[in-house]
Amino acid sequence: MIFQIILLIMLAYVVGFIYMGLYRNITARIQGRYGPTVYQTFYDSIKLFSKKNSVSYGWMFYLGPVIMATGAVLTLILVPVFSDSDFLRSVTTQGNLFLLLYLMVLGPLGNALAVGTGGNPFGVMGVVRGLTRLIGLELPFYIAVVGLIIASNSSDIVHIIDLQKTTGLNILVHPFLFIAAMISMVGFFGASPFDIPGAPQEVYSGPRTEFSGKFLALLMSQGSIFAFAKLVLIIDLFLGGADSLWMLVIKTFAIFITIIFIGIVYGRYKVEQAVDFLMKIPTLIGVIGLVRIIWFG
Amino acid sequence: MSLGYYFLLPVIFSFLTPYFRKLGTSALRGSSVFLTFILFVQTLEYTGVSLPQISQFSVAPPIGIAFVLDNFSLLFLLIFTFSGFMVSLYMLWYFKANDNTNETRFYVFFNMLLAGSIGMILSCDIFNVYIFFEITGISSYALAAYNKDKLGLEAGIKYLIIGSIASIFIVFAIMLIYLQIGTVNIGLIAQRYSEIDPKIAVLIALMLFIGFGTKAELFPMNFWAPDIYQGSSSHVNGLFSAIVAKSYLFVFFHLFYLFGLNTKYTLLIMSLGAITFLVSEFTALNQKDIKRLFAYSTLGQLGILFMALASNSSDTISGALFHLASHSISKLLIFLVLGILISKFKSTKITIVGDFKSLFLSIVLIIGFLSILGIPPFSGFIGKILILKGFALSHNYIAIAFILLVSIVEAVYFFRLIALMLDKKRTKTSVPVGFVNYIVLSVLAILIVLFGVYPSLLTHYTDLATNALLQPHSYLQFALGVGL
Amino acid sequence: MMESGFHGCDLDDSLKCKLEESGTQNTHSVMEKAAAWFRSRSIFVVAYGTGCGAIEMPPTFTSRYDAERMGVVGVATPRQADLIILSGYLAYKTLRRVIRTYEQMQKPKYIITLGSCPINGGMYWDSYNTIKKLDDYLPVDVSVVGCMPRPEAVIDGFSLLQKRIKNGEKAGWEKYDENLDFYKKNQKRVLGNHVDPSYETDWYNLENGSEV
Amino acid sequence: MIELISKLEKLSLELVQKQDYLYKVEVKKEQLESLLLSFLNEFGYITLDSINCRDDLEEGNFVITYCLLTPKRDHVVMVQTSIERENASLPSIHTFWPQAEIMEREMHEMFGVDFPGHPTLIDFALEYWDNIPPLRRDFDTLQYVNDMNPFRGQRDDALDAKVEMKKKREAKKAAKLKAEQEAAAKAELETQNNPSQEVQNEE
Amino acid sequence: MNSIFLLLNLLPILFLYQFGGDLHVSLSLTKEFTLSLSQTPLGTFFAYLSLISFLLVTIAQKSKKTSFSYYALQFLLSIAMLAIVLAGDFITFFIGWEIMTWSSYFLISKSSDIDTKSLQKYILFSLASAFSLIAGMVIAYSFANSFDFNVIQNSFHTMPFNIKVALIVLFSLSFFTKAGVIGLHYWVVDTYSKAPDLFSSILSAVMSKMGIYGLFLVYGHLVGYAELKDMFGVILNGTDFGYVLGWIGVITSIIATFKAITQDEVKRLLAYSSIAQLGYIIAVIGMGTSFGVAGAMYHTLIHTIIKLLLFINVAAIVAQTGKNKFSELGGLIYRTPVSFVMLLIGIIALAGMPPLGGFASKFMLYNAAIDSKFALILVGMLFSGAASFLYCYKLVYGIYLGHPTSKDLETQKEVPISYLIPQVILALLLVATGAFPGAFIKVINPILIEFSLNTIPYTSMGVMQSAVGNFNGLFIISAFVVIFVFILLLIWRIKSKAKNNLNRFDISYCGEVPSKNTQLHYGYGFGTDLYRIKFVNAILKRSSSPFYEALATQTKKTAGLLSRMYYGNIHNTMIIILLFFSALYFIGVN
Repeated sequence: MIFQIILLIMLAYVVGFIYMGLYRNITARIQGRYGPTVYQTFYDSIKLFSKKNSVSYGWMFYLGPVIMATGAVLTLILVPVFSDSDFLRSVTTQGNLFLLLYLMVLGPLGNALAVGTGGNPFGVMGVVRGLTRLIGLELPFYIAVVGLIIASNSSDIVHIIDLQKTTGLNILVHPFLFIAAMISMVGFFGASPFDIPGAPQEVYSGPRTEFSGKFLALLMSQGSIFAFAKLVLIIDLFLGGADSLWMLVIKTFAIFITIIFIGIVYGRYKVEQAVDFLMKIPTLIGVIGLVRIIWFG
Repeated sequence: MSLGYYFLLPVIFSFLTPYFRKLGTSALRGSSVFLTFILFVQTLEYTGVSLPQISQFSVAPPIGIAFVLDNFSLLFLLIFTFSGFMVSLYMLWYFKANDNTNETRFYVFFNMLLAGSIGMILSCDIFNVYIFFEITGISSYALAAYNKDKLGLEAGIKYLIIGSIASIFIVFAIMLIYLQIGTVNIGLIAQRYSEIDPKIAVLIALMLFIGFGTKAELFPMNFWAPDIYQGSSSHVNGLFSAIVAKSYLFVFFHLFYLFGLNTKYTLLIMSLGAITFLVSEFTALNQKDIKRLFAYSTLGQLGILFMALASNSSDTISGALFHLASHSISKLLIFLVLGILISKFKSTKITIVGDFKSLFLSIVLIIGFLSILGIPPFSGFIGKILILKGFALSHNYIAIAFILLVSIVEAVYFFRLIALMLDKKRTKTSVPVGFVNYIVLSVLAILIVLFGVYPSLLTHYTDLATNALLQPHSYLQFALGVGL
Repeated sequence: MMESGFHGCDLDDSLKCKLEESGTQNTHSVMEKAAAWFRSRSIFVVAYGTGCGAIEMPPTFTSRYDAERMGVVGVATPRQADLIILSGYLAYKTLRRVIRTYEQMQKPKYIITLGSCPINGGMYWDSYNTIKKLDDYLPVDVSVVGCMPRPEAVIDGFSLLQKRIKNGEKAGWEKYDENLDFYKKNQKRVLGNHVDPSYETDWYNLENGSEV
Repeated sequence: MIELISKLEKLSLELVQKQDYLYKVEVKKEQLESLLLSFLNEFGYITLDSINCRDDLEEGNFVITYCLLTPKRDHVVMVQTSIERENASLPSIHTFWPQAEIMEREMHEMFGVDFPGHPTLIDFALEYWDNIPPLRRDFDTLQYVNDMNPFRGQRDDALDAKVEMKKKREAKKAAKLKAEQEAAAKAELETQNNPSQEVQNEE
Repeated sequence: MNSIFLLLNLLPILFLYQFGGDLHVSLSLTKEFTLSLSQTPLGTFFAYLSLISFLLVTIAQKSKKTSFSYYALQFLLSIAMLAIVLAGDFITFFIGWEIMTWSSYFLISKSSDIDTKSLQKYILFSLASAFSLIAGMVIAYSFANSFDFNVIQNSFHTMPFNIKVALIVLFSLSFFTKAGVIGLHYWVVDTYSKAPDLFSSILSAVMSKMGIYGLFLVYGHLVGYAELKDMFGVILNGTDFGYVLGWIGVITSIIATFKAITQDEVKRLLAYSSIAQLGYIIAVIGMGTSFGVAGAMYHTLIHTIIKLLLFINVAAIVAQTGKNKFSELGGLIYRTPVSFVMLLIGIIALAGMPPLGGFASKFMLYNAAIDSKFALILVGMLFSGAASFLYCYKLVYGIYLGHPTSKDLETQKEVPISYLIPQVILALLLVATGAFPGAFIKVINPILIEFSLNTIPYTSMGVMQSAVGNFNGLFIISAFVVIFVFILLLIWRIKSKAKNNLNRFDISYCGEVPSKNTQLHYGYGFGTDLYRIKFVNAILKRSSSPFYEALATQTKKTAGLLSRMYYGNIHNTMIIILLFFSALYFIGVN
């Protein structure tokens, strides 16, 4: 099981970095640039790890990224990666959707602690913007998740995956919930138009302002692992999971490319605009889906 | 001891007061304490005796006086003699600590007041009731003004005028009754009241109502009351609140039930009581003068008592009597403490309760406040809950809602005073209490707590009193048996 | 077109500067070589727009010239940056901030200057408020000359820097560490007694005795 | 304008027209504040365009000029005053025109003029400047610059430009001469060697 | 003194432990009233909850100079609460309730920064609550002819429908006021923030729970969930009544959460947070399902622990620094590291983050909503939970992280040990409840039986069963710890190479050098973003205070108007008496 977990983390690490590289590459191509290579993020990561030194502001400054990474890894191992397989099944059955909803926020909160310890006011501004954005961001996602839990009468993800084999994929059965969840996902990936917390023109680089060298590398690594976990969660919930590695890559890539395409064409919302938007349109779509499930399901 | 001594002893002491004064101040004060102590102890003896009892003094028949003591009047007698005892003890300190030039005058009228009010509740002859009514009245006018200061004299005169008006109504009523029935014996009147021409009966009832209602401070005849309270000394206010007002209340409801007026006038008196309660509590909110404030508080509590006593149900009346006793004790306590404060600060602003520093006084004062507000474990709570329970049993939910809502208004100013007392930012002056006052105030406070945690002490008597009030046949028997 | 730094100082007799020749090999093990390669492939830039050269930055990094394809990408804070671009003349006031920013960067770190002003003062040679030789105060790795250099030249500067990183040549930050006295003395000369507290080293404060 | 002239005449001041849109009035330092206030309040010169300072080192004066405009923007009035260079001080007019605050701050930094009552006389463009204010004429900029920032020296392999230029010129000259000589020689040679050509051409 | 009262506080616990289980005592007060104690599983739970809280707070008081009267009143308060939770009839309940009211009033008045207005607010709302209760109980008496809970419970179904509704409304109003439901919360914030620092913990952790106990008593015991279902009908899988209560709770929780974020005073934030957390409990308490009751019970427990921990922590900091605003605190993390860790554990639980007990209770609450299919209520609860991260972060940042805002904070010492002991105990409790969420089910099941609801299946200590999935707390916490330690070891190399303990002014600040006078603490700026969000702004700019202030002004005006009648003119009084007489006479005769 330990071996499987390490394998999974490696897989998430590689796939996550390649996706992040693709993100930059595809963005460049859309902007009419040649763009960096797909491995550019990987290079960045190695370079940051090989930095001669990095600043720190005491023990909480270490623990923040560690909590963040712990949250990411815990999320990863609790999300079932392969359906119809015994891969880590004994671990994933311990998780449920409520747990995952909260584990997804554990990272930002751990990061916020480290940023606060760093003492940079710009960093804290970024954190506050991030947490404020989270208020709006979580709402459609919560609606989608609650809808699925009520529709399938279980908060167990494996059960939700299995159920999709008989009822059809949730993306078709509950399209409203899928749209709501996807709009939230754009924000969870830090893509435009919801990328205000780290806006470089306004608050340095937001929460990451004081992170340098190896800490930044750790943040990037956990970010890519976490991104993978989120993608897997979305395909588990709406696309019926993946039964092989290829299906996994194809499905996650499909979700990922959608997020890129949404993110690339939008400008940046201010934090209040973002929350305002998220509280209106995606929430309304989600509520329609939810009402459809409860009253007409 | 014959019941007559309840009247005679105070009168005698009252007349002897100047001579006691000549023997010395301690003899004067001691005589008063002795008198009230005797009366109180005597009353306590009556608690174990089967009632009603009667005693007659005939000068030359049919001229004479007859006293009847039943359970209803026993309760009041207990309250009056106890309050009188406490006040006379308190006066030991008061005249030592303050200007005692008017001491003799006070004791004369104090004894007279006791005589009058006790006579009023014991007498079974409506004309004698009127006489005692006048004795009480005159001694109260004098007590209001005994200090001879400007406010006091104004209060005395006002009281006198109002008192005369009330007397006129009562005299007319008695006259009409005598013309109609030809007797002044309460028992006979009660028996034959229904025979009176209904129009005249209404007139009589209304005249009695106005006369006693005015004195018992019922809205809208109570506009004079706050001025009197404001003008008088604080211990006199205590007497007014604990004895005088209650004695008029006694007569009011005694006649109310004896004459069978409860069938017609319940709603009227209940609503007037409610209005009294509402108006006085609201008015009290804005008061800056502490005596005036508690005058309104007294009016408000009398309002509740009117509401409950007129309600015609034994549960409510029993509760009301409990509340009445509890209110007498609490108000007496409050006014006595205020007397200490006023004599220290020479001011009657409400801020004086925030200026003193004395743990004992704070505690007893807060106990008094909480008791009047009806907060457990103090006696006021039992009274209030009994009244509410009585109303609930008769499904009178409007009254419950009314009492509770207005009680919140009441709480506003009471807790404003308590907050003032607890305010640490004010500069506090320590206040000498006096040894006697420690005893007096502790006894009062302990009684409040005792009745709160062990109410059956009192509910026993209130239940008996209620029975006596609502089933007055034994009283009537005795009253009719008066062979005058 | 390019000129490597560290030439001006050894002419000044009053200020001794023990600078080695550029081009010294500094990487030995395989790990270090690999790290150097990755470092050269990923350069985070904080672009300090000190003068007119700031206007050359946007085309360099955006679609037209696209420095990102070389792994050169802009970041906002000096903490994350490997390279600082100083694009034009430096007033004393600016120099103070630049030194501070440079010291906040994490090693290894590099400096590229644009235009002639950081080299010899350019058209501001006789200003009472502008420094003439930047390499007296900070170790410049690559100077891109021209007034102003076009983006092509800037990118050429990047590739030169990448080449030098890849070869493991001794970079400016190492020289800065070795000759801290020299640089600090120069900085103190123009900035007077009001050099910002340096949290990297207490060199200045030890000498001056002033409070941090 | 007529009102302005008459008013100024009352104060025994003269409004001189320098150009068709430019007027000048010279006042003493004591009158300055009241005059500026009346320009603002009575004549509607609501815009203070600039405050200029000229260093008359020879006369020992600073000449301060306030340029004022009306909302019409059709002419400029320059109110000029001169003050002692030593301990130069002027009343602050930031309460009349708020923009004067920053102008005065700059003048304080560059010329060392003091403005009593000014709220923010702190560093403006320079930091911690402890020398003579740099725009005073007795501040020797060149000397300061040379002291502070020595010129970049030559490279080891650097050549003297004059010599090189001379060499270059001479070489050029020589080359030119040589070319001419060669050309002449060639022409001579050609005429000698190919006389038949001419003949052929003629043909 | 402290140790005496510590022992005195131990006594009721020992008493309950020794004689508990089946305590039935009654004492006749008058012929109608009896004081009776009757122990139920529900009461026992709340009794232990409050008594242990008092014990812990008394430990914390060791290093704070406290007068005898304070201790005595606090002990009286604890006894009053014991009387409330063990009461077998309404008279005992009410006497306990009122003693609680006034003893807490005097305790609050012992604070140094209390003002008359806050005191008045507190006592008037408490009395309004009590009077609502008294109205309810006498109405119940008028039908049941007894104040005894069991008698009322048996005769409840015989009452007319409107009386039933009136009773439920009156009792709910009373207990809602104590719990601080939005609209009735006007007193809560001022009182909590201005009470003595350690007493605030009692107010928030224990006294508000008396409101919850009352609600349980009424809904579960007196009325009964089955009766509620019969009375109001069914919506989705829950009751109509539960649905209304659900929205009340959710709205309370959302509004209070946003209000909390914008507070500058530490205790005001905690007060609003308390309102919000009680909102969750109220949201599920009426659902009438096993999970609803279990969720409410669990959250009651967890919230008590958290709020005790946080308030004691804050009290210690306030006592140590003398400052109580976020804009005045900051940067204490390395000065008071133990306090920081305790607060961190507290806010992780408060935010409902997984490894600790906070998540277990949230999980139960959400399951209750799922069980009843109250999806929008669930979304509202989740939303409020997401917003609560902001104030949780503000709490830890404003006090411990960032920069110290004044010089004396830089030389601060760790708080006294007596403050830390209860905090450590409470933190361990939070960890334990997180690791063994199933253990509490054993406590809940007897209560569910008492309410005649289905019990929740119990498998093991570490697992919490629910309708839609299980939460294995033991697994999660051990996985968390393992991964955490693993990653920590991995980056240990980084730690050894990093420059440690940098000067706090060495931050990226656009090339500028911040100095001691630069405002680097972001305590002020928190929550200002929220004002620009339309929806949140609509919440934040509204307040219940204009209503209550207008009520006060109108009352004052009425009083002024009425007091004009008493202006002391004796002629008018005479005329009025005569006119009144004639009016009555004409009415009477005709």
